[in-house]
Amino acid sequence: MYEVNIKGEDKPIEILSQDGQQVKARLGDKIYELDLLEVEDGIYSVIYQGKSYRIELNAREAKKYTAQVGQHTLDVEIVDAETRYARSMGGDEAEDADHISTPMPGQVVKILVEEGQKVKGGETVIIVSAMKMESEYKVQKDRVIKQILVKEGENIDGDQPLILFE
Amino acid sequence: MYEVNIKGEDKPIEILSQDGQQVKARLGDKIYELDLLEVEDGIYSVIYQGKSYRIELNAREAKKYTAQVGQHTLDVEIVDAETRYARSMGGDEAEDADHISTPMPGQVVKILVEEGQKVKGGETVIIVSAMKMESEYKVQKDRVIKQILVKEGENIDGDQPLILFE
Amino acid sequence: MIKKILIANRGEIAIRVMRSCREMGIRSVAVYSEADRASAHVQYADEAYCIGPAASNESYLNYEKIISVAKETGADAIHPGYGFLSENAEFSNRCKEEGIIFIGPDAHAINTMGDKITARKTMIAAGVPVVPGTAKPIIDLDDAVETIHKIGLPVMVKASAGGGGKGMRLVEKEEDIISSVKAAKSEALAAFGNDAVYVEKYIDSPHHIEFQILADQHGNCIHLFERECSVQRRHQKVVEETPSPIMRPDVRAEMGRHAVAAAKAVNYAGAGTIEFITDDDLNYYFLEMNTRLQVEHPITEQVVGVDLVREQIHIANGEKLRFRQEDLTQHGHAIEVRVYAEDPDNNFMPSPGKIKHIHLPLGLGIRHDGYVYDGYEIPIYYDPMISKLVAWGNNRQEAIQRMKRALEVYSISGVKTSIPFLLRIMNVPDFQKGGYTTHFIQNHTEALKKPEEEHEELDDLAAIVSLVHHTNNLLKAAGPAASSNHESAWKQFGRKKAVSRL
Amino acid sequence: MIKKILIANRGEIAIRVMRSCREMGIRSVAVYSEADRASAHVQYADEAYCIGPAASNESYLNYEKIISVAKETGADAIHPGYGFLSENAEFSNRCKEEGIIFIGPDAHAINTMGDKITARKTMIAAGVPVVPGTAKPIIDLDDAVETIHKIGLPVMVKASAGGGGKGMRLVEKEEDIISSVKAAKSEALAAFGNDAVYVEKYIDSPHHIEFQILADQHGNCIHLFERECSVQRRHQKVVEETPSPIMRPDVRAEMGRHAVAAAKAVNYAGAGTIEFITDDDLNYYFLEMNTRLQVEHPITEQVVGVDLVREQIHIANGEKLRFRQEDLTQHGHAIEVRVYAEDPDNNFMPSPGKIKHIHLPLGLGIRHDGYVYDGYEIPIYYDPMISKLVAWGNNRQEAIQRMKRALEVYSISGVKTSIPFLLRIMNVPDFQKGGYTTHFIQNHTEALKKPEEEHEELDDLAAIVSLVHHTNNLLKAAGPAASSNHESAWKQFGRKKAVSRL
Repeated sequence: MYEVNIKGEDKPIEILSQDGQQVKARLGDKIYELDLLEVEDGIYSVIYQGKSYRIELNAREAKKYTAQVGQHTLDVEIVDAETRYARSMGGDEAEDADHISTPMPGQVVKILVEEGQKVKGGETVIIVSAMKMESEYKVQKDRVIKQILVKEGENIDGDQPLILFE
Repeated sequence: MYEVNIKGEDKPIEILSQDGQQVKARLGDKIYELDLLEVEDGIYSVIYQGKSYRIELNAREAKKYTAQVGQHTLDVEIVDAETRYARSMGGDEAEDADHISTPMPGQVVKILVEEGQKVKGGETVIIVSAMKMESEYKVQKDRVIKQILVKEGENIDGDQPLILFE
Repeated sequence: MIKKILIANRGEIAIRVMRSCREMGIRSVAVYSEADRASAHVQYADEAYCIGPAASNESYLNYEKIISVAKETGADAIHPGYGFLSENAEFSNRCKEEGIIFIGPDAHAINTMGDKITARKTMIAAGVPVVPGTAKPIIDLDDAVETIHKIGLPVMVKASAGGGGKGMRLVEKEEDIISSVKAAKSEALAAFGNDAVYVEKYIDSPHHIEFQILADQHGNCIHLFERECSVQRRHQKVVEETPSPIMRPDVRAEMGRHAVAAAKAVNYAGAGTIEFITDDDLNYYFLEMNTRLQVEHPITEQVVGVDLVREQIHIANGEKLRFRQEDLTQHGHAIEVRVYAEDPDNNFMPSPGKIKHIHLPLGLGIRHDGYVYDGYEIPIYYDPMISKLVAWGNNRQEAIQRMKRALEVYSISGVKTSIPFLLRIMNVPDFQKGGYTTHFIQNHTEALKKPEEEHEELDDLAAIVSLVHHTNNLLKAAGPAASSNHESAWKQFGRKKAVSRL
Repeated sequence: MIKKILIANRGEIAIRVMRSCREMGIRSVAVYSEADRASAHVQYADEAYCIGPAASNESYLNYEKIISVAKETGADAIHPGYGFLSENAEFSNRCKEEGIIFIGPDAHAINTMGDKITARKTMIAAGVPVVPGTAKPIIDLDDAVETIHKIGLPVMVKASAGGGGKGMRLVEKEEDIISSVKAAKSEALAAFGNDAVYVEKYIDSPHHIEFQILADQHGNCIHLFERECSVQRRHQKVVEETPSPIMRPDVRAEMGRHAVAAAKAVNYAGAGTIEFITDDDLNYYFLEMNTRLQVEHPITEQVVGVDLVREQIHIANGEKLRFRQEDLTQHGHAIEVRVYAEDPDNNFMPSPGKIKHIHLPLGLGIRHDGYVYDGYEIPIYYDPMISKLVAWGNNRQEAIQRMKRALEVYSISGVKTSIPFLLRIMNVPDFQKGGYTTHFIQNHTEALKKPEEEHEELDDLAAIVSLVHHTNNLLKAAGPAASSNHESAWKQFGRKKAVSRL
């Protein structure tokens, strides 16, 4: 039994039938009948009630896809028994990591906090320059700064811990 | 031990070394050192003595490739022990099939021969229209017409025998 | 105002029309045959409906089906593209009856221009030059000679009952007139028992030059200058350009006026093209009118700066023309080549199949109108045209140079295409000079053949890359263990980098 | 005559330059860093050489290395593109010393224009308007009032020793002059112990308008009209267009003359750009000169019809300008948007990574200058610009509509891009009206945010397609046996076709 998580909500989903391009599915309490053709790898031509869409899917993780239709994007997570089990075991997904790092190498432009300081969720703690752009890194929830591992002007690697939280 | 067949000639070939992009190879009596990177599936960026080429390879059959560089194309066949064995067992590759057929559906426009007629290699025997174009089908060597299986104006399938040879 | 248009076509032209619809905020409805579910025009449309089996007469030519889709989806108008139903008077009429706007002319214009004899008479009445010739057979020798003098040399004398070249004589010199007519007559008598002959102006080195026109429903008509379409193979256009390299401003103005007169003679409304046959001295004669958008319309758009599909829609809306003749100028030079799925080195055999990879040439001055994509299978049921590549330049030389640089790297793998042939055309000196006629391709078969160039070093590199690719794929197939063993064996040889860096 | 050019750059601009080289029959030499082996500019060049590690200062800025490659490969000339070494006077000089043509101005022009104070003085001497202001600090109150009257309101009064906004007063009304100056002075005295002030014209709603110029080595100089570049984020141009929607013909002609005067004042040769700050009333002041090809040069090419790189090369060859001012006109309207690998909905965070798939918008009026391809990994070391999309239209409205239809379907997957943001800009009424200033983006942060639209049906379809894709991939992975079992199970349910055809 599958569910899909879209826009933060789990909805039951079931493929009722698939005959070539013709797919009948139930999502929540709605039934959809669509004509669906994979035209390129992960790119689908979908016709639903005469309306034509080109939907491109890209896997972010094993069961997580980003669907793109023109400039509209939607994150879709396939929720199966395994996901539900993992969820029941795991903690709150919104939990911050215990440090801030950047996904790419760059240079520290400015550090806006001091060790021991309390910061509110959403507050910027460090500004890093990479690819000729400056990016502000924020904390996602209220935190206390434990240790600052870098200095302003310092070159850093991607995924290198910069600031630790308590 | 490999050979390659290009332009009708078998040449001994050997990869002497490959270190990442750096490939050293012997072809015939020449040594080539090239910088080679597969940038897309089957598409290589090749730098040889400073000259840059974009070479696209497409497999026609298991060991037969067509290499394309701009509008220049070259057919390459990899000749390994298996190929040599098959060749020693098989007959003349240039042998015609025992019939003429077209690779695609269409309509017979004109039949230029009669049953029992002798035709010379290169002579057109039938004209077929497909995709709004007329194509002339020729015999590759001297043949005798055994049987004509279609009529002018008849619709035909792809790969359907049209004319049999003796 | 038109709010939704059904495009009764497929492939590149369907997408071309939809693009203008998008820009105008008009919804587009695609129709497709069962063979065309994967066609890009289905994906690009706002709506898409299957209208039947692959065969055109059961789908793209099935106009009752198309009209019913238009009605069910609430389309105000139908754009027919080119080919298929675009010059079908009955379809134009049926749309009218059903209260759907046909984006094209009415049945009267299509019918008049669709019949060669009626069209010729209509043009003569409108003062548009037609190829001079006798309207009825001549029996008397003196009549024949007088007619020839009136038409002017060279002429073709043909047996009126003729066929197969019998009783046909080309007369080029004054002193040959009488003997040639006599010979033609006696040959005609012997062959057909009838010595009546026709006389027709013979165009020695013909150029195909056509004029784009736009006419609204209020009697206004303008022309958008000429297109030179003399590069033809079996009467199919291969390369088109504008301006014509042989055109003069005074003749252009006069031909343009005649093109407008031709359109007005049939109360034309919409976009249309008047084709002329033209000789080296720019004498020109009406050939026919195409009562639709042409394949080669983009070169006019590039040089005149008018979106012809947009104007078709405005006209269909009943609006007045948005440009006056004096607003329009030719800006630079544009060339179009038509890329077909065919093998130019094997008698232009069609080459349908699955596209493996497309590598497009883009950048300054290049326009690409196409519809295929990586992995798309070109259906066998329709025209094998894949795309149209257009190069614009400040002048003709720049446009040719740009087209060359584009064609040099344009590749479509998986099927054979005419791209190498098109590149060879660009390199023929007679093309570059520009005075070519409709005999260009047949006169240059040698220059247009696959060249026998030697690329020994490049071929060797290709062979090496093929082997590397082949063995790497074998290793991949054999799995990771085999692969790493093998690599370390190679590394023993190759640890010191073999290729030095500058 | 130049026969071989080394392009000392990477990415789209390297390819842009090589295209013109190809059209002119000039061989191109690419240089690349170790991070750029897979870059398309390496593949497009006739020759390619690695010049060092990823870091720019060890490769693309290592001009001795670049010069040595040029010498070893016999390149006659070096084109620097934009960025990197393009405005490096020392490099221009070193090329000259080595007998290599630098395709750009000489060190004198670069140095003069590169230093703000020298440039300002040079412009004043050449009669080019600069932002009015005092050249030295004013202490006396009456002097200050007199200066303000001379400059005209509004003005900014600034503490000469100042910083951080202290001692700074915006004066907009006549009656506030004396009180504001007094307040600024006393604040300055309190903060810095010095009550001297500067006065500078305050441009209330600034527009960034620049003029493209071309100058040869024989003292001839022309301008190719303006570009409007006011859509900026953090002083980086995001959208550019030409003509400027606020321009008037008389002002254009005058600004053009001043642009030419500015270039002549430094004996400029090559392509260059004079940037002006302009107010709503089209008062304009010299800001700076860019002594190179600009990122946004394509819009000028589309509207004026001149290939700027080709002209750079002709000028570098020592040829005279091939166009006179009176030959040039603006034809239609062009807009460029810059597509970056960044996340516009997450504070424009750079988003390097592997491109999965590119879906290009093409057709009439669309130009795409890019360099990435399916599977290409955007390096983290360089500017994250992926491509430039240019839309040309007969008029501004048509160009915007065309850009919108292009951006609506332009997709680059695998990395985040600014495409959605650019599309939102096109939809902002103030952009469509055209009177926008450099504050446009900051003034429209709400309209430029990711919209909270509901796409419930579409989202549901996307979810269903995701599940179908997911389960089909699972089946494929499980092998053919499992797959056929599963399919037949589905077929039990679905034998009767569920979706009816119209």
